[in-house]
Amino acid sequence: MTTRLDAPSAPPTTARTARKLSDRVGRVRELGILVALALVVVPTALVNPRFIQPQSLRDLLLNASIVALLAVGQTLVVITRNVDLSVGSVLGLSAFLTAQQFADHPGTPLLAGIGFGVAVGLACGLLNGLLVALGNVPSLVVTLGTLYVFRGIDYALAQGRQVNAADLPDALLDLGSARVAGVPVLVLVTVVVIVVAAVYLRSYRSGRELYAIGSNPDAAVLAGIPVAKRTLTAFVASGLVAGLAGALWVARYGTVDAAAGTGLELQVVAAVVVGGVAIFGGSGTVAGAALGALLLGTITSCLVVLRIPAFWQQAIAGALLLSAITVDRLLALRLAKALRKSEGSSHA
Amino acid sequence: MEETDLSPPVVELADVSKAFGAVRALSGVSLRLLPGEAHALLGENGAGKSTLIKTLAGVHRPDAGRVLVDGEERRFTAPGDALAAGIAIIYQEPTLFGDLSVAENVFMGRQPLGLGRRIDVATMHARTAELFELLGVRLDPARPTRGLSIADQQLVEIAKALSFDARVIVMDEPTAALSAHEVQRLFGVVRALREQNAAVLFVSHRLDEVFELCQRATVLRDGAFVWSGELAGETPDSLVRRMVGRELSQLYPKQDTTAGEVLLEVRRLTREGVFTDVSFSVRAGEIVALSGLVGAGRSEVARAVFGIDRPDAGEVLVRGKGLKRGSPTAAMAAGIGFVPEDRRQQGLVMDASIERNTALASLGRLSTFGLLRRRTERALAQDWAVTLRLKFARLSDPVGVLSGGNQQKVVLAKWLARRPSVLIVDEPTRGIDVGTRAEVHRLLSELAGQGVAVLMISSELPEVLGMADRVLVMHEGRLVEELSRAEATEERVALAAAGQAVAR
Amino acid sequence: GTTKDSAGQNTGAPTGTAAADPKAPLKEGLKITFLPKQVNNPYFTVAQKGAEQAGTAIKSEVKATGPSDAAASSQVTYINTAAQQRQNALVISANDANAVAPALKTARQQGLKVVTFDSDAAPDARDVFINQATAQDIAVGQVKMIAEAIGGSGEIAILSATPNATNQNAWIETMKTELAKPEYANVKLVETAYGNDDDQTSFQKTQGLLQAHPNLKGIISPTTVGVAAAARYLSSSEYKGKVQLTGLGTPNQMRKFVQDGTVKSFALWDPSQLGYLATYAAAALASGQITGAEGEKFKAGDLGERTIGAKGEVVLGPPTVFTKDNIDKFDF
Amino acid sequence: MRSLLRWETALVFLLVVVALGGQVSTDGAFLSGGNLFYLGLDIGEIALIALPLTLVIVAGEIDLSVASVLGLSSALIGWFWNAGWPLETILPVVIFIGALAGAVNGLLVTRLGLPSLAVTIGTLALYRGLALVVLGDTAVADFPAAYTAFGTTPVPGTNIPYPIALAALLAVLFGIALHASSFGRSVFAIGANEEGARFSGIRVKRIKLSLFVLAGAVAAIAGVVYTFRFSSARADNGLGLELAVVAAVLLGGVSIFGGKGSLFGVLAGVLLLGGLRNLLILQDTSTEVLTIVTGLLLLVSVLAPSITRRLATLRKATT
Ligand SMILES: Nc1ncnc2c1ncn2[C@@H]1O[C@H](COP(=O)(O)OP(=O)(O)OP(=O)(O)O)[C@@H](O)[C@H]1O
Ligand SMILES: Nc1ncnc2c1ncn2[C@@H]1O[C@H](COP(=O)(O)OP(=O)(O)OP(=O)(O)O)[C@@H](O)[C@H]1O
Ligand SMILES: [Mg+2]
Ligand SMILES: [Mg+2]
Repeated sequence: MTTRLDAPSAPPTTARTARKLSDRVGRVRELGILVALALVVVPTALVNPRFIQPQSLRDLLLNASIVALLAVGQTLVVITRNVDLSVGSVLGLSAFLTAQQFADHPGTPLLAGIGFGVAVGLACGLLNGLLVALGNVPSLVVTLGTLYVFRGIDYALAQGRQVNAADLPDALLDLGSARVAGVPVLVLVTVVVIVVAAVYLRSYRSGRELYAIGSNPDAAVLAGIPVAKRTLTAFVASGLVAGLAGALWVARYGTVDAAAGTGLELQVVAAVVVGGVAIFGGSGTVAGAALGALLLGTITSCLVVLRIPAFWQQAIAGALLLSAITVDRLLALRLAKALRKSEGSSHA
Repeated sequence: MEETDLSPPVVELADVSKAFGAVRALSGVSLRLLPGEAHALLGENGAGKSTLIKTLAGVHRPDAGRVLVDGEERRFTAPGDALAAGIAIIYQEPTLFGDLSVAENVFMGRQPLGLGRRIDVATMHARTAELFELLGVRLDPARPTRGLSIADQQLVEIAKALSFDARVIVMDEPTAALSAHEVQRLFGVVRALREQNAAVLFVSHRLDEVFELCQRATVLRDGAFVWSGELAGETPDSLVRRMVGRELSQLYPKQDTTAGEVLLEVRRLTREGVFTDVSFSVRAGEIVALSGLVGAGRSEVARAVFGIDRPDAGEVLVRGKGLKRGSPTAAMAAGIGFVPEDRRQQGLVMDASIERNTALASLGRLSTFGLLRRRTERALAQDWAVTLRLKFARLSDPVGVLSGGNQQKVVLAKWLARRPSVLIVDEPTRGIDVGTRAEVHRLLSELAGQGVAVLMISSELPEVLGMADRVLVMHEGRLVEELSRAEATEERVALAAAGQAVAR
Repeated sequence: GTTKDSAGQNTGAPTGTAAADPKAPLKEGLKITFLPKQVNNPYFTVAQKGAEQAGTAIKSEVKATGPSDAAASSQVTYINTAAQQRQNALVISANDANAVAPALKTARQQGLKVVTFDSDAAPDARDVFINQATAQDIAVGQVKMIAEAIGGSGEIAILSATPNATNQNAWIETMKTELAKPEYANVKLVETAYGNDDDQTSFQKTQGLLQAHPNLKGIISPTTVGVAAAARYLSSSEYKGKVQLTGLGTPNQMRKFVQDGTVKSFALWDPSQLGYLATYAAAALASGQITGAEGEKFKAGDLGERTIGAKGEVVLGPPTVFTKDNIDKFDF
Repeated sequence: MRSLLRWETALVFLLVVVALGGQVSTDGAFLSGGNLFYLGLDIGEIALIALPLTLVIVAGEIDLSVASVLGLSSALIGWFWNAGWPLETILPVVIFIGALAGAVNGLLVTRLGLPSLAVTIGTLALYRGLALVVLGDTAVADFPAAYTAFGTTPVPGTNIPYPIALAALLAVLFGIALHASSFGRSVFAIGANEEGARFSGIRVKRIKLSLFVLAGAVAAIAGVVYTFRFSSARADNGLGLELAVVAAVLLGGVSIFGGKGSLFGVLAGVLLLGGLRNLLILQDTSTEVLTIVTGLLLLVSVLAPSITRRLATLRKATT
């Protein structure tokens, strides 16, 4: 009744070329950011050699490290086709509560205080995760809501109070400037977090499941992946990292009030996007996101160092951000076209 | 229908009912799957086959009735539960992760682990390659799944189901997108599985496949249980009667028409890496079939003609007038209609209602000064729903709740409502049941009779031979053969498609 | 057409034409709204304490309210609300001199007395402005402090708040005039940066200044947020002791950096006195003791009698300079 | 039953509760003419920008740069005014530039296929930066009273502020466009299934582009309103307003994934947020409560439908 055409032995030997190309597509993103970074740093250093002195490089890394931390957490969430807009508020809340803890209880051990901040972030992330995963509602709306809620709670608790460096233990403040082999401790902490997250996402089942969820949520359910649990995990991780970033914020800046980290969420999302993480989930790496954060931070610093007038800096930063995503996109398009042609050429 | 139950069923559904709102998708259906058998599940579009499968999978929870595994009642609350009970499912619609590699898709959640519970990528790739070997496909386990043709996607789904070493494998229309070669490999694998005493539940609208593969069958009609028993004493006609409850009209009701002027002409169309130098024409009243192997580039040609993709070279003419490249609007204005192959992605807006989907391609005609005339819109949808015998509850229901075949009818309605003079249909009967298929064929034939130029892409040779006035055959992106209705035989088309005809 | 030149100046309705009665008693039970630039800002929290203290002293109700962001226009809603609530007086530090003006004028027409403090609104939109110190006092003091700290010569930079803060810009202008004087011939102002009164931004802008200007010797940051952030950066970097810093800061924020030598001296008025004085002025206006005309006098509790100067301004007094020797005597 | 569960109905119900509750708890001050006038003024710009943004979000995109376009338009008004241009010329030019800014967003999204979230985060910084370049730290305030009166006086013979009258007029136009026209139908189709829309011959790119242009133009109009209302042209006008507008649109029941929503719901959402804010300030509630309430409302807006759905299925399951 339905005889159909029979294919003789399958012809394609295209697999290998296609694979090489797709590997290149994957790798080019991080490479692209590194190139962009070089394009920004080298001319600046030529104009002003001070820019690549140790102090200055340390400052660059330090400035980027907090946004990079948040970007790592955000990546875990974005990969699952969600977004966490509340990170700025979580950081603020954690930073204030940590600072208050240290100020009001001068005997607090260093790690206990930081742990407290992490716990605050974890609690916020848990709330976000529960709402998104159990309520089964869009995370953008939920975390926009908790962005306001957490910030409001922050203000309500702070009541206009500011915790100053003088109120904080020296051990904590030293952490903000301490170095190991010339590398600031905060940067080391960030690198450790990046590595842990990267290995988890690459090589662990539950890490791969995060990609699967973001790639095709319906299929993830059918494949028996515990979607709610994994989504919850991603949000908890993001909250936890934001809590840690809050505690480190205290160490770094030494002055904390309820407004700390306001508006940071857009910077973090920008870093993630520039870092090549697909905003609709399913692909991207934490290393890329962290590099994205570094690139954005470096651009800001360069503009200052190059003595670009203050009023021009924001416009230029915006334009550079746009060119970064545009170039990235054009590269991806070109590679996709190359991929199509190389596959097609085997037909002919 | 007393059966001699020598071995107890591995899986049994007893008096299962399931309703979606007012739609009773299943009412009191029973099914017994014995170890070592291939069991066909048959029924028209919307009969409830996929729903039954999803109930078995734990996707839907039955409103009434029981699911038994090895004689014990089980309550599956999530797909994972069914998997854990040894039931692997190939769903009707592909469920792949486009961003992940083929191997990861196959082993998601069960990746082989190495040191420190880290995923052992090498082993995973090797085992995927073994599975593909078994199925006779050449796919790179490391390539991303995105960009695979529908056939390849289906093969990955099959590999995934096999990798479970499940005792029960359920396949919801696994062959709909496959070519005969792959179907044969699949059947070989199924036979091997049966020898290992696994049970296979098989859904297909192609009865020859059913007879080739299966020993027993269960027939559903309108959600109700109709019949279950051995296939040995059945004929295709008797099965069809059970499925549709009436005698069928002729399957390929081709009317003889006289071809008129050339309506569609394609000249030296090329899209690099996809198809090269494609030229043909279609006359008024003619049905021209575009045949070839899966992946030969037929759909791509159709997309380029309709303006979805921009060709790199060549031109498309309608009634002798050149079309603007890459503009579906221009193609539509010139009178082209296009029923795409992927109805979920390309044909329909799943969340929108039946009437809105039907009207979607005719918005301009349905509005005055840009404002829509709701009543005309509703009347249009109503008319076509009746004409195509659509099975639906309310016109305001989202098309997403319709069965696959009924969804396909809505796509057809959407384009027929425009009364196109050139109609391109890409796999118009994929996933459509026998009864409806005959209707679609009659419809195409009527359209041709009214002077419409029809370009039909189909992977089903009988459909091609039964319907077409002329057959064009593509091989690896090139047009390699053109056959008149008289010349077109199964053999000649198949040879050309395989690239063994003399290139023109 | 309606061009800039053809348009008449937008002069709001002049109010307060009634004559002042210096002997009128201070009314009790007045309802006064205290509207800072931004609630939960430590500086204004201190000012608010002073206002509340004054409120208790004169047996009136002082109610603090306001936006949580310092955007130019967020205060307008609160001004309208105060008018709606039939408050007697409004004590406000304007985020934007012009943006609040229309609302203030409408409110005044409804009988509300308006006192600005810290940052003025358009003069025709308020009755009295309580100036913390004259721009002259502040600018001269700041320039003098930095010049002493860097030993009389070298490059300096300014780290300001937002680009459009009225008072900041007035001070910066005056500082430039002051720097033009011959005694500061060797002091060169190389850049003005804006930290937006945001701790992190100010912190990073400080870094930027130091990288952009290798020969930078000193920084003036005439804003409490900025000077604290700059001090924090300097104290943790290799520039500590090499680059001098002064500005306007609160003793509590700056104590650590004065003690560790990052900052030699800085200045500020007492914000609580500012709130205190403004509240007394508001009460005096609401009681009819004054109308805001030059030369009128009113009693301001512990701060004694004050006289309204030109353009309806009352000056709190020259700022206090804090050094290692006296900083421990202050707590705000 | 079906319509009872609709979010729009719930919003209207909430609005009535807030209005009556506010009226009682403020001794009639809340619904007094004066207060309603101020309430109208306060939500004017948000109501304006929410209109095109609703269409953008229904089409499955987002525009976070609207507040920056507002700021840019304000800065440009000040700049041109300082340069001596007549306002009759300035206003159309500024609105045109706003449309152009929207077109840049739209082109980046449609031509290059970039995600709009990323693009408009970029232009959010770019346009605000350009505003700073144009006007720097200065504020321009000497606009003629005839113009600034639009922001402080009601339409003669009524108690309606001009911005609200304008928003109402535009709301009718946008409502018809979205809900009764073939254009609106296409917008919904694009949001629900972009590829499907393209295969139906809908000019996806062109429509998306036009939506971004609309958003830019209306944001520029909101900038004009803002500038005259505060009689102050500044580069930082409307800073951070984008989240408030997005919040209002989402509160109005528009799906962030596109394809679902109604303009009526959005207007109810804008009114609810504005009304609640006004009421809380009138009752001297502190800002932190305001912030928290805004957030909670957003959470309720997404959770409520999900919860009612669950309750409905539960009820069905138990009976
Ligand atoms: N999620 C759902 N919501 C509402 N109705 C549904 C849903 N899923 C299926 N239905 C309805 O249930 C009936 C059975 O559909 P089902 O998909 O099981 O048919 P089928 O036999 O698999 O058809 P086909 O051969 O076309 O795939 C149809 O009428 C369909 O409209
Ligand atoms: N969704 C898709 N994305 C990317 N590439 C695709 C997709 N579908 C098919 N292809 C590739 O395009 C080429 C031509 O496929 P096309 O679909 O045109 O073939 P076809 O002859 O129409 O077969 P089919 O019966 O599968 O539709 C093939 O190499 C195939 O792998
Ligand atoms: Mg089915
Ligand atoms: Mg095809």
